[in-house]
Amino acid sequence: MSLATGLLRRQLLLAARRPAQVLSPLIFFAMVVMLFPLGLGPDPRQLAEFAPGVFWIIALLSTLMAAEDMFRSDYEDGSLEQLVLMPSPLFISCLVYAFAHWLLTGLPLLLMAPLFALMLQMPTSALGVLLVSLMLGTAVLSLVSSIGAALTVSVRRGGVLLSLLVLPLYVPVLIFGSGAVAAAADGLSAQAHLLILAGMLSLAVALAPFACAAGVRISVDAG
Amino acid sequence: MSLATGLLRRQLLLAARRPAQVLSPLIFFAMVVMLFPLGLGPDPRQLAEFAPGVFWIIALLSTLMAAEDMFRSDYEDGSLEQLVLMPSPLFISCLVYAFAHWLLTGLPLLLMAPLFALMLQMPTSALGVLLVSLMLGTAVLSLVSSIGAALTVSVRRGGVLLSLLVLPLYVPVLIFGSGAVAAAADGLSAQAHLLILAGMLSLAVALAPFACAAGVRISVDAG
Amino acid sequence: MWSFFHKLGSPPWMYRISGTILTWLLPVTIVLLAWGAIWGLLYAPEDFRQGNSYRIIYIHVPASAISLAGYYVMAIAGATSLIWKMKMADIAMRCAAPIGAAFTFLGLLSGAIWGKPTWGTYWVWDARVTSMLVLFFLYVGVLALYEAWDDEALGAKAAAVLSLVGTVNIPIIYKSVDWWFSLHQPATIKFTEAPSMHMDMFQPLLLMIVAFYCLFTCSLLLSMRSEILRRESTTGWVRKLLLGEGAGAV
Amino acid sequence: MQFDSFADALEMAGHGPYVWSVYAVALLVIVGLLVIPQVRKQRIMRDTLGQIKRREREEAERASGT
Amino acid sequence: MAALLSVANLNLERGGRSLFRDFSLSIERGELVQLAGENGTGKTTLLRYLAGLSSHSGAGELVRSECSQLYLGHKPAVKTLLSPRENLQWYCQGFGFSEEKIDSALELVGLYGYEEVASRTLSAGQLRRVALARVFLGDADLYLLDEPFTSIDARGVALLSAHLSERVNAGAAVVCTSHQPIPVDIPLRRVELGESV
Amino acid sequence: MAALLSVANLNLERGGRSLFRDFSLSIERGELVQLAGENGTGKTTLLRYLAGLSSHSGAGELVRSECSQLYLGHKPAVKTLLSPRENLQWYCQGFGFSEEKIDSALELVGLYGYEEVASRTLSAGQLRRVALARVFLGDADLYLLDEPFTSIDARGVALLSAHLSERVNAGAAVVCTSHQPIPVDIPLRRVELGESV
Ligand code: HEM
Ligand SMILES: Nc1ncnc2c1ncn2[C@@H]1O[C@H](COP(=O)(O)OP(=O)(O)OP(=O)(O)O)[C@@H](O)[C@H]1O
Ligand SMILES: Nc1ncnc2c1ncn2[C@@H]1O[C@H](COP(=O)(O)OP(=O)(O)OP(=O)(O)O)[C@@H](O)[C@H]1O
Ligand SMILES: [Mg+2]
Ligand SMILES: [Mg+2]
Repeated sequence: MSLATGLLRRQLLLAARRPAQVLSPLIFFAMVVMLFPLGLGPDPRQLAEFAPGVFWIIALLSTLMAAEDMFRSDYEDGSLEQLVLMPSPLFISCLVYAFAHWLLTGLPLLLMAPLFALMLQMPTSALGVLLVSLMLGTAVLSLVSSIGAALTVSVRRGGVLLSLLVLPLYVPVLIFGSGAVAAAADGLSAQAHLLILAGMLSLAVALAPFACAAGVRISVDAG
Repeated sequence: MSLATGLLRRQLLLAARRPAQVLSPLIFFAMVVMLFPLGLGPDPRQLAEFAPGVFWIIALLSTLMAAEDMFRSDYEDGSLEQLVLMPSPLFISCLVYAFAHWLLTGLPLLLMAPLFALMLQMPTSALGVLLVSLMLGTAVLSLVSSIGAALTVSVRRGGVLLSLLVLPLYVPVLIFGSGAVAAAADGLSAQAHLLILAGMLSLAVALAPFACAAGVRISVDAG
Repeated sequence: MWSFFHKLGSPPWMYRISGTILTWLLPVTIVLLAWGAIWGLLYAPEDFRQGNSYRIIYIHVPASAISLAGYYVMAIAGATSLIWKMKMADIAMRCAAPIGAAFTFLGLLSGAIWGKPTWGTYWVWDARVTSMLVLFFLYVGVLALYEAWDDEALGAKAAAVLSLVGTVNIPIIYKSVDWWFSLHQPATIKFTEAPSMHMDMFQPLLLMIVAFYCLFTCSLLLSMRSEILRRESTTGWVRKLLLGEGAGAV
Repeated sequence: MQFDSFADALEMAGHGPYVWSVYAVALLVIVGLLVIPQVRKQRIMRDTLGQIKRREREEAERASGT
Repeated sequence: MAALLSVANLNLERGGRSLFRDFSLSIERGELVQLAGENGTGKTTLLRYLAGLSSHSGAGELVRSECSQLYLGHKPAVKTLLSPRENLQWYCQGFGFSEEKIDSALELVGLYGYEEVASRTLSAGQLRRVALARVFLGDADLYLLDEPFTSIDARGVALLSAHLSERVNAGAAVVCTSHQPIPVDIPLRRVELGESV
Repeated sequence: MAALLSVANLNLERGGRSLFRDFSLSIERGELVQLAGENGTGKTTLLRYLAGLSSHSGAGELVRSECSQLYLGHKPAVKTLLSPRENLQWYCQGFGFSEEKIDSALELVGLYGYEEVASRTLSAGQLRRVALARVFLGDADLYLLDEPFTSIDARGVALLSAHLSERVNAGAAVVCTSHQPIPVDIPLRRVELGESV
């Protein structure tokens, strides 16, 4: 337990010391949201129709942007070796890495979401569903990314490779996430979508840390 | 001159160290394109309307993703120090860095654009304008991002701030770029947009290398 | 049972037995392929709605069918090599990946070309098309990961982990894509006309499916044999094999 | 036979280019799947044999040298 | 007394080159072992194998008795964005050491006054010293150190050597690679690598 | 003969700490200067200042006569994705050296057989050797070397020292930081830093 809190604290400290890295996915998100009405023309109805999908696509991509750095500096400076040697199980550490990643990408997105929803003329009635779906979905994305990041960390210039590995795995989240928001915007019930997202999250929490830990071990083995 | 070609060769070698890495960006773009129908729904009419935006979102994404790495590994392993010490002017090297960045992000997108336009059901009449605007626009993006990359490569407080100042420079490119394609898709003339993009490019070629060189010097100075 | 497993894991046994299998499977495959192709191209009757373009089915459906099966072959081999550290499974996985990717590519390309005369466009974001595209990306991911590592053994482990993750995800991806499509599409394009297929059209299709399965097996065994030789190049049995048979063959 | 002539079979009432291009690509893929492994195997066998012979020659030289 | 760590019939290879063939080594309590050999003979590879970090590259019989181990590699495992104290705090949390000794350890390695600066502003030797401070945080039974004296000045070398010989006298074992002589006055077992291959 | 490089009244500070006050140094042709001092006394900072890499941290009068300079820092400036040969090729192109000597330089530093492997698969010492191979690529008048012996085995240290003393005898100047003694039999000028502060 003390390892988990210690690790979390360390990850957040590191992020606080390198704000540019944390901000750049958010800036990407903000820029696209801003540009979006410009590109499509200001017709509010159309905007609102596209909004859920676009919102989710950008969320996906900005999560992806931050995923590459999850283990990289730790691999390069040798911290990952020490992590592997620590007495507590590696999969718990992996879970913490994913959680920290979520706190730094998913959570800020969640916080900015109401503002962006407003800019995209999304009906306010859908806001609740948007937030819940974002919370569940981005958590799945962080967990899935942690696997890809662990497998590619020892490969120099792993960024694009990582995208190749995890983007296909993002697809279900995208479908149900944007589906939920679209349903809510149309005044339908989004409960089924959210339940499915919650199911995916439990599956990811149960399995991803183990795959991630295996990946970390293989990467450390590569020296 | 030999320095410039040597540097270009080195940058491309680094990127192409493995054959898969040359193809990866292409596949990556295809994956991102796939996200749009999945998020927005498969209706061809809708997709066609959104297509110009898709290209520019990908351009921005790939520029941002690759920009961070432009100087980082060279800074970390000390190559940047040697670059500064080399006899030829630093701004030329900076221009080469930006050009290599463009070859690895803008050009692949340009190559894949016709295929994606087909997949997104864009009217073929807009293809010419799409290609020209992408070429001009991604070149500007690469040049502008080289400034930000040079400033942020050594972690210093000021760097973050300065790179945030650079980011808004992306916005006009995206506006005029997607504006040009949208106009062409609607059957209007896109000449004005393209001329403005060309103007931005000449400005960027003339100024960005100097700003970038100054940034590199500051970063190297920081040790 | 155990001894069979043991044998499966032994390179020389595998090399020998696969050689024996290939001596008859390879000719059978080629004959089946030629027979099926000629039958489908020239003798099967014309479809009353799609005309001759439907003849693409004899490539398209077998290739598409194999692509998914190939992924599972690869993933099961990967799991076996991860868990039981069986050399042969490792080799099987390494060899199955590019073959599966090739079939997937063929399925995609033939479908796209078929789309032009039937749908009037090369590409439609239909559920099956999209899942197939995702599958192709999954294959590419595994191949790229393999290729990215300096150390082969580690690359194989990493790729095995990835293919296992993919296996858990494929059903979820397929289901969600299905659901996505049925939600959005008021069925403007339907291309699954299989049930009403005429028997004369169906028989060559069946033949081609069998032929493609044989083709997959042949190609897998062939690449496994060369991979076995490469990895065992310093062992005694390879030396004996090469010095015995090598004089004539090389 | 569904077609009266060779030209007819090529033409396939307008669908020929599509059908034949698919079969051509399929042929390429099939040939690739069967031939590439064989070529690789030949190369590996040649390289390995070379290695073995070289090693044995070196060993023989060492043995005769000492 | 049984060996703390022993390896027998080890075959190690990297990048297709065989580094060791049928290598055996057994390390007892109270031993200070220096792994010596030219650049590229496989000292690091062996040490990582002994630490349990890289299993794939070798095949051998590794037997390790129940003991606490401290491994320091070529890479310092120091986060340059964090201060020396923050680095050691995380290390203590991860390995379950008490955090009380951090300040005294930092002072011992000569980083008094630098506890709170970002490690990236430290000099090369000071950064290595942060890594070495771990040795003073808590006692281990088995030390696996890969070129611990890199970038360290003469006084630092003496300090570390003294501490290591003290630990050896107290019954721990130290395996250490180094291209420099190790200035200790206890018996030193030198294992020369790369000769037999 | 005028000094190759001279600095007078130098005030250097890093991170708010003053490292040198009114420091002066003048380096003539045919001199081998060892900068010595404990970790963190400012050797690297001084060397980088002399090399012209960091001007902001110091204020002083730096006079450099027209001469070719070779600087090797703590960081190896070797791309781990490229092979040793590719690394040196780019170095030659950048500094305008001929590429002919690359193979002999690599052989000299003991990397024969490793010219084409990716540098990330080299051992720590081998990687440093790629960096050191630059010294053998072409002759410079002024060598500024920051701990060139890091991770290098005894044979490598001897090789490099011999080359440096040869260059010094031929009229070049060498400024070198090192915590180890430099094994040369020519006169060595030791500049002790960190005493006066
Ligand atoms: C790029 C485009 C296409 C892709 C990726 C694709 C993919 C697939 C897949 C995955 C299957 C399932 C095979 C199996 O497991 O049995 C399939 C079957 C089939 N496809 Fe396509 N297809 C494409 C285009 C087309 C087109 C244009 C047509 C004709 C109009 C078509 C006709 C069929 C038929 C008739 C079947 C068999 C039906 C069945 O088994 O239910 N496909 N395709
Ligand atoms: N980027 C920086 N920002 C702030 N302070 C720095 C920076 N780099 C070095 N310093 C400080 O300057 C001092 C001198 O550092 P320098 O690297 O020159 O030491 P050094 O003599 O080379 O030591 P070593 O023997 O460890 O290499 C150190 O106390 C260090 O804390
Ligand atoms: N990741 C790797 N992939 C392939 N080969 C490697 C890898 N790491 C090291 N090697 C090779 O293994 C050999 C031994 O490397 P190792 O790092 O163990 O040497 P070392 O004895 O520690 O050398 P040094 O004194 O330079 O630190 C070297 O020849 C090197 O080329
Ligand atoms: Mg080593
Ligand atoms: Mg220094």
